[in-house]
Amino acid sequence: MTGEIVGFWAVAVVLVAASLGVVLTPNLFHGVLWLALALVATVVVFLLLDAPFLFGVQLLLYAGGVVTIVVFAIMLTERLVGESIRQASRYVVNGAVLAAAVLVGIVGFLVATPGPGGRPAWTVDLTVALGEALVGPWAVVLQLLGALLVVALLGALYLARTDS
Amino acid sequence: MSGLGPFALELGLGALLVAVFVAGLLARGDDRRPIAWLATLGVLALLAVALLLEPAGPALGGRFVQDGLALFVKRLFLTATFIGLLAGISLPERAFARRAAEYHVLVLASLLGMLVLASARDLIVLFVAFELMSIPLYVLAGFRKSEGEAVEASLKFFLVGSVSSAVMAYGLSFVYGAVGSTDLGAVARALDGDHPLLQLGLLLALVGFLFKVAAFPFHMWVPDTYEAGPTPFVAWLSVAPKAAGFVALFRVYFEGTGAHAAAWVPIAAALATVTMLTGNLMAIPQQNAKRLLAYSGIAQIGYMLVGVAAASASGTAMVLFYLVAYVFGNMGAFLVVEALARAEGSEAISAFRGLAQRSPLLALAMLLFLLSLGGIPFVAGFWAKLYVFWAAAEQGLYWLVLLGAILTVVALFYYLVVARKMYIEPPDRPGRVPLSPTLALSVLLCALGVVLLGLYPKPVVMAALRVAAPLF
Amino acid sequence: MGLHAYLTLAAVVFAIGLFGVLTRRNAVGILLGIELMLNAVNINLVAFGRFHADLGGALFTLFTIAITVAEVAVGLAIVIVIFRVRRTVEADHLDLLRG
Amino acid sequence: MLTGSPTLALVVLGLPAASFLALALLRPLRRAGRLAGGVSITAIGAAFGAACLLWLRATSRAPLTSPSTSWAWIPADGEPMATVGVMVDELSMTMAVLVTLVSFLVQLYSLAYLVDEPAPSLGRYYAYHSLFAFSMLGLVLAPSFVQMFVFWELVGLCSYLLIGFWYDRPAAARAAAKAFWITKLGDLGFVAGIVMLWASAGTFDFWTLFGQAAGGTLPTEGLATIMFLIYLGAVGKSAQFPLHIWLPDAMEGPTPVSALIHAATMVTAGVFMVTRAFPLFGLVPDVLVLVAWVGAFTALLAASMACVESDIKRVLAYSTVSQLGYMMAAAGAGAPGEAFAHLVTHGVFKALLFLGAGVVIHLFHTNDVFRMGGLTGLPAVWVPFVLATLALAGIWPLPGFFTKEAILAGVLEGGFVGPFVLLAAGAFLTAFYMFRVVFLAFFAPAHGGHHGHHHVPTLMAAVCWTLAGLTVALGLRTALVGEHHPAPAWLPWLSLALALGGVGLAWSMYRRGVPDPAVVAAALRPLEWMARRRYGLDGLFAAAYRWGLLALASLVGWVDRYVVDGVLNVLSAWTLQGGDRLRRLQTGLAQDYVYGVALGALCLLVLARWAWS
Amino acid sequence: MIPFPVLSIITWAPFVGAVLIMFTARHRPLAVRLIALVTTTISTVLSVFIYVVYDREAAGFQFYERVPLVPPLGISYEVAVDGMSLLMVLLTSVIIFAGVFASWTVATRSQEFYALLLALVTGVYGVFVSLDVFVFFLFYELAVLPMYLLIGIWGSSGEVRPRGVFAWAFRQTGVGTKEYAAMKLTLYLLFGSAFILVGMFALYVNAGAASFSFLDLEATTFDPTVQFWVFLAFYVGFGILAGIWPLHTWSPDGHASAPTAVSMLHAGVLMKLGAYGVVRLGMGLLPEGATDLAWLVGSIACVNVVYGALSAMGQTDLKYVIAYSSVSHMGLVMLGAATLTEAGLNGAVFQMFAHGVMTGLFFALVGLVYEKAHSREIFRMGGFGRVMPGIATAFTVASLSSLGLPATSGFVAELLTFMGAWRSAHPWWLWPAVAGTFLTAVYVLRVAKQIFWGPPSPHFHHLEDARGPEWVALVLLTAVIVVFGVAPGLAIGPVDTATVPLLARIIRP
Repeated sequence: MTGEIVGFWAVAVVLVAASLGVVLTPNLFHGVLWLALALVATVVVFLLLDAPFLFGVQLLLYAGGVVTIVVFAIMLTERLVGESIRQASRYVVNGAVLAAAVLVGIVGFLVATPGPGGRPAWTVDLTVALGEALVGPWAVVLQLLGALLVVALLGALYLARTDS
Repeated sequence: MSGLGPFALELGLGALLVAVFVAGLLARGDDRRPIAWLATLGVLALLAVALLLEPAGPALGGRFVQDGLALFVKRLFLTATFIGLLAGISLPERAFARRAAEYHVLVLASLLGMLVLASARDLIVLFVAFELMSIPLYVLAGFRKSEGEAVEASLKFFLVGSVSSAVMAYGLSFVYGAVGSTDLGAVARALDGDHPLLQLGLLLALVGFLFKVAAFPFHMWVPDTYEAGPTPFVAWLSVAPKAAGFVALFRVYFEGTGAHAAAWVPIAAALATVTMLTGNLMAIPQQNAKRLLAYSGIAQIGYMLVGVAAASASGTAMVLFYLVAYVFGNMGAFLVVEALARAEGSEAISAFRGLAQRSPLLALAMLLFLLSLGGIPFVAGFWAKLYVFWAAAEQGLYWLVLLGAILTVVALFYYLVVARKMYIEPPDRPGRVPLSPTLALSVLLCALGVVLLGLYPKPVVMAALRVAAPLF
Repeated sequence: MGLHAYLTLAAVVFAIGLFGVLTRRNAVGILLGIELMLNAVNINLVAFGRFHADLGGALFTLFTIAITVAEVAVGLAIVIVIFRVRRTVEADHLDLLRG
Repeated sequence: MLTGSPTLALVVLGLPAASFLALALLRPLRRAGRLAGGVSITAIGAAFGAACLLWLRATSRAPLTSPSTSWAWIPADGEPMATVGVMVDELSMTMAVLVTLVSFLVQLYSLAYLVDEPAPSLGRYYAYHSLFAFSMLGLVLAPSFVQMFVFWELVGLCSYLLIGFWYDRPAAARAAAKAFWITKLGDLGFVAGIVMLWASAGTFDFWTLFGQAAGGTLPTEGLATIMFLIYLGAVGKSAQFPLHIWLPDAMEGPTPVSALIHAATMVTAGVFMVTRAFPLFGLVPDVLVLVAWVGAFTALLAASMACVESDIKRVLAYSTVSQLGYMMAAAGAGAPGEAFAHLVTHGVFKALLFLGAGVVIHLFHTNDVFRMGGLTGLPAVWVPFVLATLALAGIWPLPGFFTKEAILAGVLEGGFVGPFVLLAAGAFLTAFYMFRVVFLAFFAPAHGGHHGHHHVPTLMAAVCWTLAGLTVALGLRTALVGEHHPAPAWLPWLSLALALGGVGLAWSMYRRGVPDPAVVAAALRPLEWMARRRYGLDGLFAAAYRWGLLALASLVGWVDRYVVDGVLNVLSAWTLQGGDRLRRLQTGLAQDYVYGVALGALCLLVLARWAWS
Repeated sequence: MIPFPVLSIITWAPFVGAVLIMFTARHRPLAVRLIALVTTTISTVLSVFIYVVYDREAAGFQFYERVPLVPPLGISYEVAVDGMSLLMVLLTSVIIFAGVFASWTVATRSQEFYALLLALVTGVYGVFVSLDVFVFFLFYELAVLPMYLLIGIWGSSGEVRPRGVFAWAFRQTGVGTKEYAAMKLTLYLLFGSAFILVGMFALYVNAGAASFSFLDLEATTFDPTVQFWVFLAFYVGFGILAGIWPLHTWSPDGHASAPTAVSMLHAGVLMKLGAYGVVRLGMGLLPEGATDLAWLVGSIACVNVVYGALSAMGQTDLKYVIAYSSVSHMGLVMLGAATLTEAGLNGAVFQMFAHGVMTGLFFALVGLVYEKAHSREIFRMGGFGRVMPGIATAFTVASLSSLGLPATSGFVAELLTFMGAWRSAHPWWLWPAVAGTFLTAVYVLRVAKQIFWGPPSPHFHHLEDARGPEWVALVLLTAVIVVFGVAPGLAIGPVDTATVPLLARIIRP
């Protein structure tokens, strides 16, 4: 138990710090790196929550895929504009106040809820169960997701390519 | 294959999607309009099928239902899509001719999302369908990608949409967490206890729906997107996804909740109030016809929210009827704007000057649409407004009805401004407004819908009442 | 650690993401904020799934991750095209449409 | 046959009505002019005959149990709310005869007097006359207050139309409207009064009301107010102070009209009404006191104004006002019979005076007495006029003497010493101003060169002579067989002395120049100044109209346009501006839109917290 | 009783005419007029017919027709007339019949003009004959909306200078133009209909009978609170149309800007819809509400009478004078109704008729004068009596009716109203009412004097009197004013059969 607590706090600190880095750093490129860190931290959270399969998915898709795409995008736009993209923030105080208010609002609901007693034991292997579910009852939904990804790709391609 | 019965429409649409996609891969040359015809006629065929279909039992372990409600709105989606696609066939720009496949794949994919959304009884299905519906729309809004306005609109739409779906997903996560199941039936049952997390989740999830239907203050993407998007697409965008948003809202918030639905009355009433108010007020100073219609559309959503605020079977039914009326009235109005824009090269309201003397029938059609949107007797919109007010009055929300009815007057102000341009002011130039046959046909369909529903709303009202009744 | 700890952590990340969306000028920066918000969703889902010992959470997370990727792809495509047309990705500069 | 009386009365009423309808609806007939006149004259002549017949038949019989016959007019669930019909009693029959007679003569006279009028216009004139005859007869035969009011207003209308007969003269147009407005002012009281009376007594019907009054069942609460309001109607119509100001201006109409309407008949309607309703007025002595005082005051006031007037018709108009004052004073003093008698005789000789004046005006084409004169050689012109003047001045044995003396006696008998003194002074002035006119207009030296044709149309002369004969006949009849009002023995002598004194003074001043009128005027400077300006009353009314009513109207109009409607426009403008302001929310910046989403979400949370707690 | 649906024919004949005109008579102006004439003649003849045939002994609603429209919601097309609506139908017929003639000379887009006019008339008839409250509402809207285009296209603009502290608002809204007037009128009336709608729903929901039928609702006794609020809603909603102060400002602008026939119909009939609604629905369905709020209705009516008359006096634009006179006279109508007495209510209904015809005549005349002299400025005109004696005569008759001269219908109405006022719970209402008649006398005769009397100006020598078809309108309306003034029993007989039962419900112990 104590290991988990220590792990949680460590990951929590890293995650929050990395998240803050994402939104505060003036350099966009650094921001992406901070995001990668945050995603990795999240992955660790998944581990703490006994979800190793998601650990993998997240690591590959997010930390790998997403970050790569973003970096590409940044480089593409930088190449076009011919200078490194730096970004500033607007209305930081307003944003902070509003974000904090939303946080308070959410936490307000949270504290009103009694938490569950503890973690129930897993009776199945999550990875296997997920696999079975995805090819079983959730196959249709998975198809749908496939359609979504294809269409998103098609749309992204249509937009990103230059028509002669 | 009896197990696939409930999915007939989705499967058909999937096949059509694949066909269009493949046709796009095979097509060569600059004019690929046959693909557009393929998609349009395919949708028409699906509509015919949909009209013949009977409600079927649940599938996927209850995660997917093809009940009366689903069928009702699917017919509506298909009708709207057919009209929208029909009107879009004759879009003059090269992009639409050459990229017909992309355009139609995106539209059909979004339509697929709507169809599934209408049947979703599971949080995950709901979310996936919701995103499937939304993501193509971002691209479509910027389909004229060489135009600064279009891509700007696309970006705004995307950013606001993504944030909203993030909030929605966040909310759905709480819903799931509070219930321990993604099944909406379980969600409804869980309402029996006092559960702040569930409340939180439902509230945050509401943001996504409200974004989709464009209620204040989640509406802000609407005017910009409408103004810059291709008009036939905007016409469709202004109705179909909104209808989908409403039906999903009913599924989540009303279906099976019984007396708990009443909890949403104050919130829906407040939203209805601000949405009607701001939509109508902001429409007044508009000079661009599409922007005007965008704000008026927001106001229309406000009226539908009045029906939602009734939180009753009749309220739900009346919103459904409202949606039907809205599809014809709003699409029709947009399509007339499109016709004028093609002829005059302007989407400003001033382009309507003297239309009654140039093209009396087109002007009459526009007048009918405006009157329908304004809620004037003998066109569809009147019954729509009346019925939602009725439903609200049944629940004792007289103040809301009064407010709504008074704001109708404000709405009529800007509708009449357009009517004035058409009927009272002299034309700037002589001659009929040229109209391509497909566009004319789609306008005609809308006009017919508005008039027939206005004269004889009974079948649709009865159907709406019938399909809404099991929700409560 | 109890469920609430994870939920609170997710809420903080969500709020930070929202803050980023509200304050970053660069469109890509905004996108990163959205990513953070979605990340919070995932933490939530996994945590709930674990504490309910239910498969749904993980399943939901899976779909969310995939959808996020699709969104990011489309979003970045839009950023690229807008950069091409308007020579900027500063969201502050994009106000042709207003009023 | 008693049952015949209503029928005959209806014939009297119906003939002019038929004539009016014919003239109003048959355009060619109306535009034929003299033919239209013929139709009208025939009808009124026949009506006169019928009225005489009615009078002869009815007076030879015993009093009726209920002289009125009526039919429902405004139906209601139970009893009709208002009825129409005829009431045939001595009062109404006498009036009917007088009205038809004078109407007949005046219409005949007009045929000659308006000889220069274009035919269509003449047709219109006779249409109005027929309408007037019908209305006046309807008024006198009315069995109920409502019917009386109906015809009361209709005669007012005829008066309006006939004053404004030459409508393209601005003065006529002004005078017509003024007459209508001022009399309407009194009629407001009348209508309010009868409505209130109806509300308390449940009927408009005279006979029923009289029955209630006699039986003591009439609710007396508020009756004084009611009768006062009804009396206001008479104040307007019979030109009592302070609403008398319209009558002199009414002289803008053709002279025969003045003779008929503004001297003999219509203006006496007020007196007639008070007489008719005397059983009710009798119940409210307070109001009667007021009636008497106002009447007496009016009599003297008008007489004083007549003394300084130089327009012959206006002198006669003031004299009418003055005489109406006498009648009202008598009625107020509790002697309605005397008032009515004076009404009848006055009707005859005042008509004659006007018609005689019409002859003079016809000769001189002017109304100014100072530009007339030199008519000594035309007895056909001056004899009837002087006869009538003597009658008006109250010289024995002409009818004016008797009826005026009866009035004075009645007033004195009622214990109204104050009014008596006023009336007595008025009697002196009456003789004075009338003979002032006679001496100036007829016997003054002729003004050089301004002699029109000295030919008096036969018809006009004939009518004048007829009336003169009638005047004398009436006087002689009263002198020989009439019942004399019991009065102190000194009263006839006083009356006669006053009259002769007035005549003498006029003779001395205007024939002999002793004292010189200018010197007298200078001596009585303030009084003369006031009288010439009509004691400022016209000015007061004009000011009230212009600076009171019209200014208020402009103010209200302004308020409506710029405040009441202004508020609406401000609301509209605010709505428009609100749209414009709200529109600025739509900054065009994507992140502001996200702010919208975030704020919206936050508000949802707060709202839910609030709504669900 | 009558083998054919006479009320439906009356109601829909003009609509059929409108459709025929739109689809057959394009660019054939004479055909347009003939179709309009024929269809309105059908309605008029049948209105006279039912007026004669109506069984006064039996009273109540007659010529009943019913077709269910939406049975589950209790909506049906249900029409019938009682004594009150009978008179109103007759009024509508008279006015539209005259209106068709009065607008014979409309030259621009005459086909659309007549079509809209006829559609509007159907709405008016429909309101008067409907027994179903919902259908009543539908017809009401139908009667209001064509106004926008009718005024906007064929109307005339006046001149209003922005002044006072609110001048900026006047500039912003464009006060004075016909577009402004059209918009104001339409929106204001629809604003009123919002209240009616709410009231209607409240009745429906509270009756619990799932029926909009007047007869069913009448049989329901509503809770006093409901009665109070619904009556208030009806009063405000219908009252706007009836021109109650201070919600009347649409009426002067609207009437002044509208073309002749539209002003006639609007001031003559449409404003009556408002009063009719208050009496029929407000008092008929909500007796206690009516009793509770009678003080308000009557007191505001008094303001209307005096304020309207003074405003009329303060105008320099001929059309505005007449328009404000309507405000004043509608005050008398409402006052009569508010007295809740037999005399007053009969007076109110009769006043609706009398004022309708009278103001119809007024607007017909004003239209003619405007058309000929091209001026609405009273003080720039003068001496027209010489060149247009017919118009002058008719104007005089209208004026006299307006000031309540006996032998015109205006008098009977006013007298009854006075009688009712003094017998009501608030006798003081008599005084403003009486004062109003005097003020009316002042302003109408002042106008008549200024325009028709006085020396003829050389400017206007070329003007002509009314011609051909215009005479029909003038003669008909004048005749109706006089005939009903001389024989008021013609109208009050049937009306009384309707008002007495109505009052019996209100004054139930």
